[in-house]
Amino acid sequence: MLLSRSLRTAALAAAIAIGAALPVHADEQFFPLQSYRVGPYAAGGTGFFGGFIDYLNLINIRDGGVNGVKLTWEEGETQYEVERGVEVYERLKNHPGVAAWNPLSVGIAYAMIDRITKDKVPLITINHGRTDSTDGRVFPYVFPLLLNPYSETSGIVNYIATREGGTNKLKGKKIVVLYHGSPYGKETIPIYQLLADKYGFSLEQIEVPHPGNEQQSQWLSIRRAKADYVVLRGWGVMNPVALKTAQKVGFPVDHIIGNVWSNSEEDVIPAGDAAKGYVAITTQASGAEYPVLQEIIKTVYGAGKGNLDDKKRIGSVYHNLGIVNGILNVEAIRIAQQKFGKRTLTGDEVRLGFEHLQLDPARVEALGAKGLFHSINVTWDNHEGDGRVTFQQWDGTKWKVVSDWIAPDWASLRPIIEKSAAAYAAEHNIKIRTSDDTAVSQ
Amino acid sequence: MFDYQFFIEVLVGGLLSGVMYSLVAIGFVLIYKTSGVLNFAQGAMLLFAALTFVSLVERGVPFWLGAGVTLVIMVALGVTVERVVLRPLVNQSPMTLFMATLGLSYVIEGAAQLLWGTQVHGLDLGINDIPFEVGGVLISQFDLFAAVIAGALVTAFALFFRYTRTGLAFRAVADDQFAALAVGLRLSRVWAAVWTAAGIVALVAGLLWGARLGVQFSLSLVVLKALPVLVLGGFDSVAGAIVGGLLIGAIEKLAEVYVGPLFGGGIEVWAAYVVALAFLLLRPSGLFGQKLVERV
Amino acid sequence: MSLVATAGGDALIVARARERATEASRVARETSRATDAVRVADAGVPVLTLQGISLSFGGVTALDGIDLAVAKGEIRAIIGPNGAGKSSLLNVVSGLYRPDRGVVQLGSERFRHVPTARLAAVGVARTFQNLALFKGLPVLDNVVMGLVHRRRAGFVRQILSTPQARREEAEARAAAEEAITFLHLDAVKHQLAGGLPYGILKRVELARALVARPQLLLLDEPLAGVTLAEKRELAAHLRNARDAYGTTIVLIEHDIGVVMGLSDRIAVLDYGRKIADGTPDEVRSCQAVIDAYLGVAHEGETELVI
Amino acid sequence: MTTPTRSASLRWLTPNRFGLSVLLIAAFAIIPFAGSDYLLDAVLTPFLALALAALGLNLLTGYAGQVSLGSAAYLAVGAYAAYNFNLRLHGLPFLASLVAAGFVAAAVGIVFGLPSLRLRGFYLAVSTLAAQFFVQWTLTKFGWFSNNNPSGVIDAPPLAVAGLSFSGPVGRYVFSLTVVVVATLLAIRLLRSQVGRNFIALRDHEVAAKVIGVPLLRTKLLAFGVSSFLIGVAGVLWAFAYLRTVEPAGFNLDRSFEILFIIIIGGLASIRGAFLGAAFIVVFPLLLSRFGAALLDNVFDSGVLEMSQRIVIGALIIGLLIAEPRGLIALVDRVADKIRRRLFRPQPGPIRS
Repeated sequence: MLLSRSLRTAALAAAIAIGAALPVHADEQFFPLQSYRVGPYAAGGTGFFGGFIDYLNLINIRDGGVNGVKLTWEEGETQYEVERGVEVYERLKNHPGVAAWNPLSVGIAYAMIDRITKDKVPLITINHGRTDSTDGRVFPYVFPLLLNPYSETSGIVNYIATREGGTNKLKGKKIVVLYHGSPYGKETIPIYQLLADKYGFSLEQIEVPHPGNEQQSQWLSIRRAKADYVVLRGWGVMNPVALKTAQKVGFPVDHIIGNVWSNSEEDVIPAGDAAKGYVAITTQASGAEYPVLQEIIKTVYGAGKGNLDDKKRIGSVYHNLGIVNGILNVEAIRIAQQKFGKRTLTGDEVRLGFEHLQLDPARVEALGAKGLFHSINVTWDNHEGDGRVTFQQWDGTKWKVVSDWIAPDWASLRPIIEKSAAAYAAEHNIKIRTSDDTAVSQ
Repeated sequence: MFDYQFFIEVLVGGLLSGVMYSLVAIGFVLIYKTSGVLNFAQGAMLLFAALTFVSLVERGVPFWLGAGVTLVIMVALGVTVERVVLRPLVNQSPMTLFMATLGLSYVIEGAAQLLWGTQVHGLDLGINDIPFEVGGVLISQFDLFAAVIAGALVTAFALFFRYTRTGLAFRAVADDQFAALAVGLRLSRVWAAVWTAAGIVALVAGLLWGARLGVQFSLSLVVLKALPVLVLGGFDSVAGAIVGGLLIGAIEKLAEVYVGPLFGGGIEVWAAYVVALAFLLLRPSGLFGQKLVERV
Repeated sequence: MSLVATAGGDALIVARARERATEASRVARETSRATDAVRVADAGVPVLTLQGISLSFGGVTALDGIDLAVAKGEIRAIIGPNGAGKSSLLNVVSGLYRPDRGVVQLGSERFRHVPTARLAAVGVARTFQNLALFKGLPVLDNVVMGLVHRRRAGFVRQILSTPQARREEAEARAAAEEAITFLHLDAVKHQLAGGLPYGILKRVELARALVARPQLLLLDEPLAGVTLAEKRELAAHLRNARDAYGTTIVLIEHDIGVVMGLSDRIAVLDYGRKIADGTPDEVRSCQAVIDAYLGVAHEGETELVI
Repeated sequence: MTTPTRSASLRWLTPNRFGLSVLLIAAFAIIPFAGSDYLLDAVLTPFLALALAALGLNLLTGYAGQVSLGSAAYLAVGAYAAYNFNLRLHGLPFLASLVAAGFVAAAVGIVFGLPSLRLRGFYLAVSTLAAQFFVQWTLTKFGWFSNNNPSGVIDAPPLAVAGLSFSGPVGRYVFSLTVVVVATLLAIRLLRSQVGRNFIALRDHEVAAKVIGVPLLRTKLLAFGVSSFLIGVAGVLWAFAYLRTVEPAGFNLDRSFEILFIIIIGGLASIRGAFLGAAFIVVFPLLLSRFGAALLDNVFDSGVLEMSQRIVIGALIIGLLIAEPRGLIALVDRVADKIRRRLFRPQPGPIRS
């Protein structure tokens, strides 16, 4: 556990921590990290921020930064608590050269929307966050990259359809959504209903109260309902308990489909054998066989600068999500640099980079991430970027991809998102952007 | 048409869950009975025990040796707590002591994660949780096993208190601290013994809950399940903890299944409290709690 | 205390008891000298009447068919060995216990169970055996609390400090100051009750009870645990209170010496029954009392308390 | 309940009038101009909100002796009530929403205070958890409270009172400060009235209080009501002046414990204690993490630092309770007394006998 890292120079860290203003170094792009390495969600936090930092390190060591611009960062522990996240935001926001914020916490992200919009710095909520922030016309600085909750819902239903042999086979099927009793858990309730109406499957949505360490009654209800599939929209300890309780009531585990927060090793390992055969959605495959991971192992961990204490976690779901997040951030900077020059960019300039973050499969392959994730296509008004999803199955020791890259039904979701975004705009007196308003402010 | 089979299934499931709550509640009762402290650190102790055990086993220590070593550590922890926290705070108000145990839970949680990391671990006790059927009702093997363990633990404690010197001293202290002091019982020794006992309960509960939830930070949250049990059963009654646990378990599940849908579900969390409260209005000191005649 | 302890035979306790007994008798003589004549009880309507009060705790009888009538202006003592039911009786009168049978009559109102919350309003105040002061309040505020039942201004008026609230506060303070002066507590009135010595606290509690000028004052061992000098002083205060305010006093006491000199009439309880009721002289000569109560003393010691 | 041996609250204004004025002038006239955004937004504003919440809980627990573990629920009620008043009653001035939110919190507090009529001590304490869980469940469950936001999150409107805008770090700070000062003055006033005495009487000797005619039912419920009123107003500040976006999950049990910590550490039954405790709880972890990061960052991983901090904070709480169970305020008073005794000639002590 005692890991000596000398990622930052002592002087820099000390000076910033004490609050002294520093002159801008040569060219640097700074990532303030609202990480969480303690508390109930520490496992996810260490994996994600570990992967993110590993990738930033790779760019620094291998390439000497992005076109010579060094990447720097500083961590502020949040324990996943909103006010700690806000404190870290206030503390680090004046650091020179802030590129983007990546909190990996719905609560913190929400609390930052007003602040980052005012400060004109992008806020990246990969795979989570506010669904309607997909609408870049209303949320110019928020990027729920790859997958928002609605797309996830659609992706899961599409996957079930492929397993049944087509969307027309969904008719008459019974799907139960077991969701965490929190705003996060409830967010997709209307979308499942919408899809149920559209495809004609019957739907039951059952809540598990936080933290979810007891689910006997819910699973007995599921058994009584004779569900064909259970979608697990879980969180933390709720996931292994769901799998264990499913076993207890005799529900077949391979008919439980986990969502994007129920798809990590941490969710299945505690369930032991009960998790064998469990399937979950993901935007990024796990495993360390991809070239970019191999390079990280060789270059970063080889130099003793790896961020994970436990090397077995390299290539785990959260670690890979962190790496993909690193790729997306770095590529956004690279794209923005093509416009503004190879120097430290402002947050608003990086935002423009994100709004042109278009990585086709060929570019993804060139980045050494073929198979790790599919592609992304962010535009000024679509801040999600049409990420594809895939499904992985737990074999008792590791995740194995069991599907192609599946596309959610974006077209039918977009109107709902726009409606919600419009309501937000009205409530907050926000002028809806047009493509003419995307220029970087000076 | 009322589905009796389903009702029984829910009821049995609830009772078996209740056993798990009782297991946690007993740890509270032991300490409250002797020192009047509501030990909120019970959850942290549970986490600490389970995490220590699982980390030892993952490092190749055999199961029983791991359990033994953890036990020794828990005993050491109990004695240390008595020494460092309780003894200097003797004669302080119950609230101050409660706060101290909150502080203690920070220390223990921090230490547990500092020592063993924040990883999530699986814990396999070697009990296959394939359910079996009795008259169309599914019963979980693991839950039955947990119930047997809990029963054994309670029996062991009962025998201990009845037939050993320390046990008798424990009961004397529980009845009347001052009287016990007057006849020359060493409170500190009894307290150390009690915290040790609570440590053992934490280990057993930690292993059983850990096998269910995985060994991770959230393990310390199971104390919240024990609190309504304590209110219902009385803070100072082991029997109350058991009966209270069974009742809360059963009521909670039945409420969720039959009343929950009226409100859209998820009522388990507070339903337990509401039931406990309603009951308390009738009997302010719980099922088996001591009724105090007000002396003026 | 002394009587029971002598039966135990512990030399030290016996010696101390003997010492205390002689002192107590001296106090009694002095106090009786201080008042010229024993006040004859008012013959009017009794302030307090008990009819057939019975009370038991889980099968153990605490009170058994107690009848008692206390006249206006009377100082009435209730004595008896430990566990005779004296405190229970007081708790029944103040409504803290609900009797199994019987009626309590306070002035003209009859109760099966005295409503404690209305006790002060019907003109009854009491003190407690082990002091029941509000430790977190200064002495003055403790005494002001004795008038709480007269407050009419609600909390909104109090916050806004309306004329009514201000007037009530001023009146309460003035009354409290008077009671404090009456009981010679001026020097400590701004100190928190929590830090004061026992003897002074006994007086503070008395002041809190007296400040409302109650019709009936119930005192649970007002003289227990204080020094001899304080005992003398308190006894004088009680008598003064009766004389000055016309308050009827019912007191429970162990210290028979003081009681004999202080009281107009004495009721004796034993095992929850009333075995005697009369003037000090009558009680002194009552054989049942000597057997039940004083007999204990005769076995061990020759206590010339009476 | 611990009983303080000195009545700090009642001495609040008299001997310290000078010090208090200096403090207020500094808080109103100097800090808004001298403080950095970070200080105002991330330190002082949450400090003020938490101090007010602690003051509210202190009325209930410290003064009236009724333990509550559900304070965060009333913070949440305040926040969501103010949001809905503001949203649904157009033209209602923000200050009116704030006060109305306080009243809603008070009403909820009174309902959950009902068990106090039968329960004491830990039975009461644990039963107040019902408020904690029930309120969180309600706010999550019924979308109406968050204007059907799919995530249950509410966003604060910009702060404005009588046409004056209080957005911006300075405005939010000044607004919070004003609300807290007014609320504190009202609380002091209450405590010095008969109601305040009734609270203390209830705490120190419930039976005696009943016998002398303190209306127990009304006093207990009033304590719950006033306490949750203040906590509710604190919730409005927390949500609207500090975080500006809140979700029900933010008002969890940890927050309730945090507020309880503040009053225990600061000192039960002391108004200054609530402020001192809040300052400690807000500032100390920040200092610890900054110093930890500055000194040891190269040696240890940030996770290790965080966990060590948790241990340090826990140990400090225990240590403080051992060293001074009456809280920081008693410690401060003791030191101040010592200094005063050094500076001035010893005065004739209180009468002892």
